[in-house]
Amino acid sequence: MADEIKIGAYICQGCGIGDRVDTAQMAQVAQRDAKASIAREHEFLCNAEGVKMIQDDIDNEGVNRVAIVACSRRAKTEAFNFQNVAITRGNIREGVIWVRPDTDEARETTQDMADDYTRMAVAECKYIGVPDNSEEAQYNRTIMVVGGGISGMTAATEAAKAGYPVHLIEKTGALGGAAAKSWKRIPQKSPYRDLEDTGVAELISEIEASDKITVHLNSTLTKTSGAPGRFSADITTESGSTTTENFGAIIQASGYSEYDANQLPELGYGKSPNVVTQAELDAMALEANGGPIKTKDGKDINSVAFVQCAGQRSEKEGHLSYCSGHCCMSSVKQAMYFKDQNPAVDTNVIYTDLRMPGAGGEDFYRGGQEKGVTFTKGSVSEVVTSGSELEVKFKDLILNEDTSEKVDLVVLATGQVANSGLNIDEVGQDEPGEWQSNPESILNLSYRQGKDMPQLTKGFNDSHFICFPYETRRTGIYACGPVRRPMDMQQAIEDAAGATMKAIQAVENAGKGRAAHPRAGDLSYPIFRREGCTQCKRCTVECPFGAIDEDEQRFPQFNEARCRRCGTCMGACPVRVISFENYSVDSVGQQLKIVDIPDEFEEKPRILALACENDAYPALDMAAMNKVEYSAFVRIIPIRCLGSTNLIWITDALNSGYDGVVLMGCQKGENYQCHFVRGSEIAHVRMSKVDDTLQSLSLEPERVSVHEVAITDIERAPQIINEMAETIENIGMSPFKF
Amino acid sequence: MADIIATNETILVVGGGISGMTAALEAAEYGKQIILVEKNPSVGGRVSQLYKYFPKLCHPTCGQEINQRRIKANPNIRMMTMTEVTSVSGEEGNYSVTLTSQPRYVNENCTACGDCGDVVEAEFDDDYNYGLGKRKGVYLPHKMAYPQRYVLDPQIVGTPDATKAAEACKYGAIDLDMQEETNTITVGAIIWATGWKPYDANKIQPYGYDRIQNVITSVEFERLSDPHGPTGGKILRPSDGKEAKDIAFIQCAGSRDQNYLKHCSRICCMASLKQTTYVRERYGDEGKASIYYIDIRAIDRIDDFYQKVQADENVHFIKSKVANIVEDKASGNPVLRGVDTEGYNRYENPHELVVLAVGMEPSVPAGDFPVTVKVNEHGFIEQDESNGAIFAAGCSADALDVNRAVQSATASALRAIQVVNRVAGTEG
Amino acid sequence: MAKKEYSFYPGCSSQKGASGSNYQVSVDAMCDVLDIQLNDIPDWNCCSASIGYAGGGELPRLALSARNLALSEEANPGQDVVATCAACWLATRETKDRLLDNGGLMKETNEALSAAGLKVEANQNVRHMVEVLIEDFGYEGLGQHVKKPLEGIKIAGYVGCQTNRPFGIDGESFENPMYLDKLVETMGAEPITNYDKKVSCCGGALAFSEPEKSQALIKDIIESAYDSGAEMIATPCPVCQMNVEVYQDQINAKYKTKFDIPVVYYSQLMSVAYGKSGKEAGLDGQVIRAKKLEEIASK
Amino acid sequence: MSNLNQAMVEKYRNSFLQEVQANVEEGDWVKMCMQCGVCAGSCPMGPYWEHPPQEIFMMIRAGKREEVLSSDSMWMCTSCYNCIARCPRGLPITHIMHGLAHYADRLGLAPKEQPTRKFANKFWDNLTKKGRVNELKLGLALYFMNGFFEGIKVALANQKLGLNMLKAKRMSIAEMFGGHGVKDSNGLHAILKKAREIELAKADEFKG
Repeated sequence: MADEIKIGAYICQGCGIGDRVDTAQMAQVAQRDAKASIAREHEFLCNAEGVKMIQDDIDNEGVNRVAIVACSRRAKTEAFNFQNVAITRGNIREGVIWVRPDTDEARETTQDMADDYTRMAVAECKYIGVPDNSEEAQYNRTIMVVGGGISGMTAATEAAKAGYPVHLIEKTGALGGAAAKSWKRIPQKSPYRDLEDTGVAELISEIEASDKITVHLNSTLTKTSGAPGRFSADITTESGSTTTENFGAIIQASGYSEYDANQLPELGYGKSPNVVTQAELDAMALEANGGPIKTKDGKDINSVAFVQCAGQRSEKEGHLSYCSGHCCMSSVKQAMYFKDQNPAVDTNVIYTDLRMPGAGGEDFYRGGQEKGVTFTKGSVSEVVTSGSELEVKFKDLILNEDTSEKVDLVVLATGQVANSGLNIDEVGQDEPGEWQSNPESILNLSYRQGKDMPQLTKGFNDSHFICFPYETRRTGIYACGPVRRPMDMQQAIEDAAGATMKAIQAVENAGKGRAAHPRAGDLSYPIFRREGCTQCKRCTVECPFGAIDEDEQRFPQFNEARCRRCGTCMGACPVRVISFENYSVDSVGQQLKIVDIPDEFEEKPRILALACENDAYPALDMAAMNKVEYSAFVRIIPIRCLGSTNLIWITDALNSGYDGVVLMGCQKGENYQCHFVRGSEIAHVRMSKVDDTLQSLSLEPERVSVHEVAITDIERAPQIINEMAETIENIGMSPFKF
Repeated sequence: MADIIATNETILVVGGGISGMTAALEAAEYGKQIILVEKNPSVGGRVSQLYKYFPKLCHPTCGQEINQRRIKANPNIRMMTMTEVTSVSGEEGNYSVTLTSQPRYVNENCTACGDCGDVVEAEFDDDYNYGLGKRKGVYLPHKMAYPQRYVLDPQIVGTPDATKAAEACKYGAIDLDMQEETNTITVGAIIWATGWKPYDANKIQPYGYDRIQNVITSVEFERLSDPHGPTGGKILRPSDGKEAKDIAFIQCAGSRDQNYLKHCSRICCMASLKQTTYVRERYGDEGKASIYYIDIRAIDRIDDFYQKVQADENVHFIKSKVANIVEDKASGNPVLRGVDTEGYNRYENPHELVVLAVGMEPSVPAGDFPVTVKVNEHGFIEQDESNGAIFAAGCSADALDVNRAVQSATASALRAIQVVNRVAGTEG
Repeated sequence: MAKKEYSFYPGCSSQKGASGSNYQVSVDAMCDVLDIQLNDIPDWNCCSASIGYAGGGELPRLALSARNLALSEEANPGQDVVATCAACWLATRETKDRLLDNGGLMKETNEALSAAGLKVEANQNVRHMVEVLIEDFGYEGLGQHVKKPLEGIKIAGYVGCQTNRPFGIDGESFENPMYLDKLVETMGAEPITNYDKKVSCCGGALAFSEPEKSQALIKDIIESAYDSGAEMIATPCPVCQMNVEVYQDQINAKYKTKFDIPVVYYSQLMSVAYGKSGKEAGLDGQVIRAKKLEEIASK
Repeated sequence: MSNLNQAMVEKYRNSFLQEVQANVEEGDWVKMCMQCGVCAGSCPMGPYWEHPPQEIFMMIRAGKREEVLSSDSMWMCTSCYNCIARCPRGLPITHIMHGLAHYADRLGLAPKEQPTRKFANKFWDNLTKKGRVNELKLGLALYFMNGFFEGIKVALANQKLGLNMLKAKRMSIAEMFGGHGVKDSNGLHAILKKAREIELAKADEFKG
């Protein structure tokens, strides 16, 4: 902050504010109490004239901090958009007049509210600046793609097409992965009836022809460190030689492994060579190369049974509980291998739910039927392998009878198991200095929180968000293909393109020091006062994105380009040495401190509400739009994430005479809604310790309450505030008033 | 309207639903200039009309808030509502597109204070609630509507209501002289994300949607179940406003059927499974749901949601395409007739309410698409060389759930970027 | 309006002394008013309806209708083939469609026809009389000839199966076709629109072989007509007409009901409304007299 | 077992589906069924079907030849076309049912005493004799199809009906003697004979 702070406070009278509260008094409060250099009122602040008034002060009066005291920070953002000045918003419309009755008795408390929000807006202004991006920001356009299957190859070519150099790392001696081991693929174009070539050959030649793509075969990653824009990876070949390359972003397309069919003896696997998996049948088809597919011992095949969900969608020990998505389509594809070659071969697909979705799926199903593939809704109990003939025993669910059919070949539709490396919840990271590469790991990250991407469920590196499938807990590293979620080739190709989009985006943002979603574009980053640090490691442990490492002396290393600016580290820090240019312990702490606390005889309690800006705060806004009333004694401060709540705020509030504190964050736990994944969860844990504070102050525990609030809790959020007001009425005012 | 700056390095995104918003945001946050056009007064599309998402049962509003904030924070996006593409010409890297914008009759001065809405009397069917409720002649489409700016219904222009509204506005935000506007712009690539519409249930004659009051559609059911919907979240049946606690869900209502939509709409199975949880959420043990299906398509890892619902003894699964529905005149209950094909059991089941899981009909202008684009027989845009730099996103590409639509939108953003990077010669 | 000519396929039930003879009488009266000339297909044969399947295989059955088409093409070229009987219409139209979309069948059929020196092209439209009325005249046009509106008669339009499925009348739905109601209304009577057995099956030919089963169906059809306030049932199909009308005694005996509801043809309603006598309207052919119509006719 | 039946059994060994596709009217459609059951639910005679159409299709795929062909289910079809109108896959179910019934009858597997089977055959014989249906003879034949005494009973039961029809001039004793018919009955018979020949030949040459 070079030049001295000059705060302008601008109080709007529009939308009824002027009629409901004394804006002149607010202007006075802004200058007298909060020390704003300039305070102006305007009857319509967001129109061209009002905006010009502010811009003039910025241009001519040297105003460099602007406190807009008008409507919610979510409203009129286009109008109140001033460059190179710090802006805060005092919410008088949604925060005061829309939630308070327009009555004489209410007038005084309503004015109190407006005055306080004015003070708070100005106070916040004092403690925030315009962030400038970190010196740490680096720009490296090279993308590393891990895995040379259809997903990885697609990602590589797509990135190259966008103009980005690529290093493609493949564990085996050849590109192609599972796709290369297939004879044909499920059609991706209408009429979705006839099989298509896998497209692997084209992709490989495209890669070989590209001057942008460097392929590393027989190679794995033995160490990956750094951050978006400055990743560094050791690429080690089978022979043990290692090269180190630098990258801007990483795409993990490590694919899947076939479920181990040996766990399905009841289905005859291992007992007869003529019980095979889908993968094995594709290998046989490749071998037949368009000719009749023969059994492993060279006999003709006149009848085939496809057993769907083999070892899948089952809670049985050793089975996969999920559906692998592609298997129904794949079985129809494989049945066509036979039908296209010789229509006389009987091919029967035994399924419980036939899952062939979308436009292509139903057409392909019909196409299979037209070619004479038959379908039986049934559940297979056993495949009897006596002699050369196989007998599939199943319950025909339509004819409702136990029956069986004798076939020459049984194909088991077994599932996909994600190649996601180590489960970091089970395998912890090595201690600093003792770090070692782990052959089981895909990425071998040097990250403090573990060597691989966190897994969402069932081993898949998927995002938990419906709206944000590429949300990642390792900024700049994006999973795609069957390692992210079970899928077929067409989806994998689409998925790879999406992940590539995110990767090149990460590169560009890292270069400019900009945060990734959900605080996209935020230039702030954690600023850390090393001398004050006690090396308690809470920040490194609690960061939901594994952004923070530890250096040799065990001091935190923030890796700004990995940071999402949620402030969880700031909230975790007991000695408050972590802050952001535009968000800090002070920028919130000073707001709650400047609130006027009437002495207890005035019968005006004060409730501090810290509301998550992502869900709770919008919910309160919408409550206001619905004119839902709530207590005039509350003072609400929006925060980035409940995870950023530092205990000092609670302690300060209680010490300075607040009668109650309400915290509102997002849903935590397995089905979390927190946009910073674990912020809300961590805050809840943190707040469970607040009781000690309360006891030390000999205050009732009810004075502090923590809630999970959804953005749709339009009635509930105000209710929570009112409940705290009632609680205070019952237990009485805080003794800590001055 | 301020001039629209666009060059052949600009990307046009058609449709402001979750797919269009995502495509626009991903490309803008990468650094490209975007023009995002939406034909409705606010962005958000179909998802803004959903109560919850499957399988998480979280609220679409939540993601909408984030995406709206991303748009507010991003100077690269020029958003135009009430605007449609009326012509496209040119080729990859250089398209000329005509945009036609309908008058909103409310300008940027609007503060969404609501004074205008309070004074007008005329009310119209609320299309945000699929006509289940009413809205004023000047209105904010819904609480989360973005831009947060009122709309004046053209039907009241020239009526006293319009003048009343104009007088009520202290900020000169209501401008009754607004005219239709057309702008022709140049763009390098186009992302087509016009989404889908629910299949017209009137066409599914055996189910009597047009004759039996207590037969409704799955999209209507979302609004009924939403605490912020027309019934405050009470599941009230149209015939008598009674609470419906025994509800039937009919799958493939218009899908997988050559008489209607030939394709599988993918989302309906999961949507109905989700909706059974609404019934249980509201009525506890009194809530009963029956799902009539052909195949339950709870695909890949979300199959566990199906397993959860199956474990609920108040939810029944009947493997049957319902033959027809008749109304029990006395009770107003729809009576479902058909055969449970798992072992041949004939049924004639009365339910208090029937929800048709209606299929997904792409909103791609079939046949009369502005330029040559490969549209398949189902009306979806297929990826094809001949499409030039026109890329389908979300349900313009296939019947997709939200998660896959967003994925598809992200991919389409990349494809558009590849084109404009080539134009800009920045592909290195 | 100029005289309209059609190649007419009367069908077995319309013959003198056959179960639908009164239908034919009323059709003639109606056509006279509308200035329609029906040119019989010379030496037409039975279509084998839908029940002929057991004895006749696919091709023999197609050949029967094909013979009629061939004769029609010969004698009444360029004219639409019109049938009044639902079964005749359906069998003939189905034959035409199947011959046209299956070259093999067309070839084989002609091979069979050649045994009698005939050849079929299936190039004439095959239409039900109701289609002719609605499409070539329109409700308005039909209304213009009304002399004696059928005031105060509540009529349930029983469409039945084969005039409705699988082809039906253009623009109508399978589940709730409105054309009979509109016709009834056009003739000045009061249609029972919420009649929900409108398109239910009367058992068709199984009325003979499976009387109990069919009569159960017929009972529901009549009951629902009564329940919805009908005093008369109108139909476009001789099988429907016969089944619903003539078994009422037996149904009453079996189910202890008191059914006595006249079942007439749309053409009879029209003839009466057009001022024809009861005899001309074939009312004397009713097993259950349609008294209200007779009254109006005799005015 | 009839010779034809014998022949067919040998020809199609284990694939009843292929036998149906080759020999049954519209039989090629059977494989397109997706077991939704809308046909079963739409049939007015539904309750009387031992095996509804969709189940019959499944049985055909499952190779239940005897059960299907000797079933009286197909004979329940009233030709109302509800199933065809509603089938999502466009199967001509009515015709397939007719085709199966006809095929079963031809192979001599159809239940002998099935009333509709008898009536349908009588109907065919009646109409093919003269080219037009003789309702009176058909009616009487129908009454006596279950033997003389049974016939008298049925006839008496339907006496009133008969009289009603006579009164209404919708039944004519004249029909007993000659009655209606086509002039060129030779031609008609020739056509039918030829058609039948072609059909049998076609079934024969089909290689399963």
